[in-house]
Amino acid sequence: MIDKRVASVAEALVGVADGATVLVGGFGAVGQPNALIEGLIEQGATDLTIVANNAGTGRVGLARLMELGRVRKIICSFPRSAGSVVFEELFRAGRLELEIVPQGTLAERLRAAGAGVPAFFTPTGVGTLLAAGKEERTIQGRRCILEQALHGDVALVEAWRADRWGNLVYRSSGRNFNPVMATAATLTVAQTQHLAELGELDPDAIVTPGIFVNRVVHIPYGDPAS
Amino acid sequence: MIDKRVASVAEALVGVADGATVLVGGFGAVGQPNALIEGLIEQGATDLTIVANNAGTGRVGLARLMELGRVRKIICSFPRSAGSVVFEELFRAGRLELEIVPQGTLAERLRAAGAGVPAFFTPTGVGTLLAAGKEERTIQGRRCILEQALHGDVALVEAWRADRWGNLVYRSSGRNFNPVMATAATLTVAQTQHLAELGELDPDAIVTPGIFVNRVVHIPYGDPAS
Amino acid sequence: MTQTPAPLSRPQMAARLARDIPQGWYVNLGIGIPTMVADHMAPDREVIFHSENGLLGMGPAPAADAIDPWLINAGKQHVTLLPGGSYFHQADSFAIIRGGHLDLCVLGAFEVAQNGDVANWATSANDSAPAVGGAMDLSAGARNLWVLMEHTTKDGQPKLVTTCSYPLTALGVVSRVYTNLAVIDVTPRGFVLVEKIDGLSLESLAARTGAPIHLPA
Amino acid sequence: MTQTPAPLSRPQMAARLARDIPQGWYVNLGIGIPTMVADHMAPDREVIFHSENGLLGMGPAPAADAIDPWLINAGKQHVTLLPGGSYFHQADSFAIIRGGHLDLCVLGAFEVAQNGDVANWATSANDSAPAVGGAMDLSAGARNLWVLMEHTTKDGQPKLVTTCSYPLTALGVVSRVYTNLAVIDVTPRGFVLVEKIDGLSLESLAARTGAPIHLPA
Repeated sequence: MIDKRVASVAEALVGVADGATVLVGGFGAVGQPNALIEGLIEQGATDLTIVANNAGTGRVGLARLMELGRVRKIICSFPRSAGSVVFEELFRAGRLELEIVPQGTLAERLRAAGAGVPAFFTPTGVGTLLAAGKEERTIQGRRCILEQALHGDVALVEAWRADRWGNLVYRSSGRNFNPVMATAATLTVAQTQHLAELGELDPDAIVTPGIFVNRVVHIPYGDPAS
Repeated sequence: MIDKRVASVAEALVGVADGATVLVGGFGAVGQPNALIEGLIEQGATDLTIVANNAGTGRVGLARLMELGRVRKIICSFPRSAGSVVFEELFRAGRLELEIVPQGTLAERLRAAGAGVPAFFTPTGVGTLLAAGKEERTIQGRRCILEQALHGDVALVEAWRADRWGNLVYRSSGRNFNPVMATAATLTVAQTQHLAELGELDPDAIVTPGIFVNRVVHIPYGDPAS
Repeated sequence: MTQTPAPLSRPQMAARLARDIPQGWYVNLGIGIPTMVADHMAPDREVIFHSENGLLGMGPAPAADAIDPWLINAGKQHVTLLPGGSYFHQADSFAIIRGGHLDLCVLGAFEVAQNGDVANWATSANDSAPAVGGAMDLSAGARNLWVLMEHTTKDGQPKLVTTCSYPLTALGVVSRVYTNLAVIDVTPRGFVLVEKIDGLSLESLAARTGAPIHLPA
Repeated sequence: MTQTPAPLSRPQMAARLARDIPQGWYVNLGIGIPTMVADHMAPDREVIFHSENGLLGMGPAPAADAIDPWLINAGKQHVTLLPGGSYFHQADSFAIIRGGHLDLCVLGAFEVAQNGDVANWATSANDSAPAVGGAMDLSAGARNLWVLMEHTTKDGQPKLVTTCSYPLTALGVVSRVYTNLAVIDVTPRGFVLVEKIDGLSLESLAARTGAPIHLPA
């Protein structure tokens, strides 16, 4: 029997290696796989590249992971936001590499990794600092730059409901980067608020088919922080 | 008030011009916008380029449109199938251009058109007859060819339920090319089996947000042919 | 000596822009003043708001006792979803933006140049960690890009300029600028005045603008 | 004179291949004999079938009185969906294929070459309207590509060859071939015999094969 459910966060994160690229879902506090991020702090892997929309806030979660010196590089669209104190400190001290990617290009590069598109052209970013070093070509009269697929070794996502095949659904704006990242990593781990029996999720409404998910851990933590 | 519902197929097809590229949803008989195809036969536009998975069967629908000499070119993945008699006749007689595209490349080219990706690399088709004339490049050690976005002037799709904003859901394997094509055309017309009140469709389960849809016409034709 | 007429307040600026959005448009509002535009739409005009984090049909802020903690917008504020609204993931959300499906994006900006270039994401080329978010995608992807901003900086420097001095967000994309002093089209001729606030002279406006302002042909 | 042992029937070929599919694999079965593989899976081994037209968790054919006319597979046959199955659109379906998420694709073929090239979509370069469907995507995208086919053509020509003579579907992708006579790995050394039907001599197999068959090292 296929059963992707695991009993603990520790089990869910077995095998995450030093030097891994880790995709972290969530937008703001909504849909963030908090328990898995805490678990990653415990688990010990270091020299990580983190791909996320933000670079952490406060001194918990991603910020804590960074503060512990476990993050070599962050790839994100919006590093500096209210409360991104740890990022600011480390970045100013030259202890953190940063790759800024327009949010849509970030989403599309992740989607490309999941969909077997190694590279694609886009008009986003043409003529800006973020186009530096990128191949440019005019297609159908429009200037474009070439962007590369962005793979993860690991993706950490949060779902609203999940079943033993790893099918996932999300809750309203908790969807955000989660389904895209789930497709883009070698090992995709989902924490879910609720478990469902196989067949309980409407096949017309499943957002992430289980093929993209390797492990599911049940974390009924309740509502995201405001 | 936004209301994309129109009263008739004729009204739904107003403005389809000679020379248009028309994307036609459906896979086999399921999810095929039959009433809109019949309407296109009535409507009169000619010199059309048809993008569909198949090249029509029997002497009705797409096959009829072709038999009437209204189709200049067909872009598809599977032209020759059981019953594709009209296609065979016209193609042998040199009266129909054909562009064969691997099914996944076809879906991805349509998706690219909808998503603002003018061109992308893919390993599919490398070293085959279908790579002829295409730019090739090795990316991450893998040979790839460059494929172009495929836009439609018009997309004809079939939905299971639709509301006045043009939100669409589909029924099981009736989904197929429909949501992808809906994103890829200047004018997207949906025939729907059922109308829903605004708010009746679950926002977590809407497959095609109304932004992609211009007109909705209610055609409760029942089950697809077996 | 003539008195300087009162410039529009931020809500007035948002209301002025809102008047120009036609029924049925799909609109993304940037963080800051642009967010206020939603509050000033005429109730009989149906306009559908999009948010980058995967919402279409975004409604107003909820009452304090009706907050859904799972429902935020791109500015991380709690919002609501109207009947007919839908959720989708980040790649699909940006497919809407980048695929040219939005009728309009309204952004704030540091500078707009007379050729339509816009700078709104980095305060200097030496800012090594600016937050770009979806600004470049929205600027490149929306069918119409309108900028809503103060006419000048706090210390009186023009924000409508000949050439942007800040790092660019996108090239040649702004079609219209709404400020607290005027509405200005960006055309192949450069800036063209659409309207200015009552009592403000053209000379006074020109003095606050870093590039020529033409009158409509 | 030795008798030629009976080659496997098509159901036997499908059953033989089915035995080698591990529990938990995600599998796409091509049109023709490969489709039969699903009918021969051990009931205690959960394997999840994918169909190009947007299904994961495809189940067996329905009883004649339980057909859902909205539910077909890529071969346009009526099928069922197992509990846990899901529907998605064609681009998402091919993202699964092209993104390397399928553990296995089983295809029929005209020819397989000893370097793993496969030809299965066009009967000649002069066939100007061949139907490619998803064959090229599946061949390029699946983690493992197994071919299930008769060992020779109807008139006895070998289908395992040195170099394909038919137009190629994909280059160097086949890892294993199941025929009515043998199971053969495709390795850097070329074809390597895994097993042959009882009573068939290696010489006899070699005579029906268009390229050398090596024994396992």
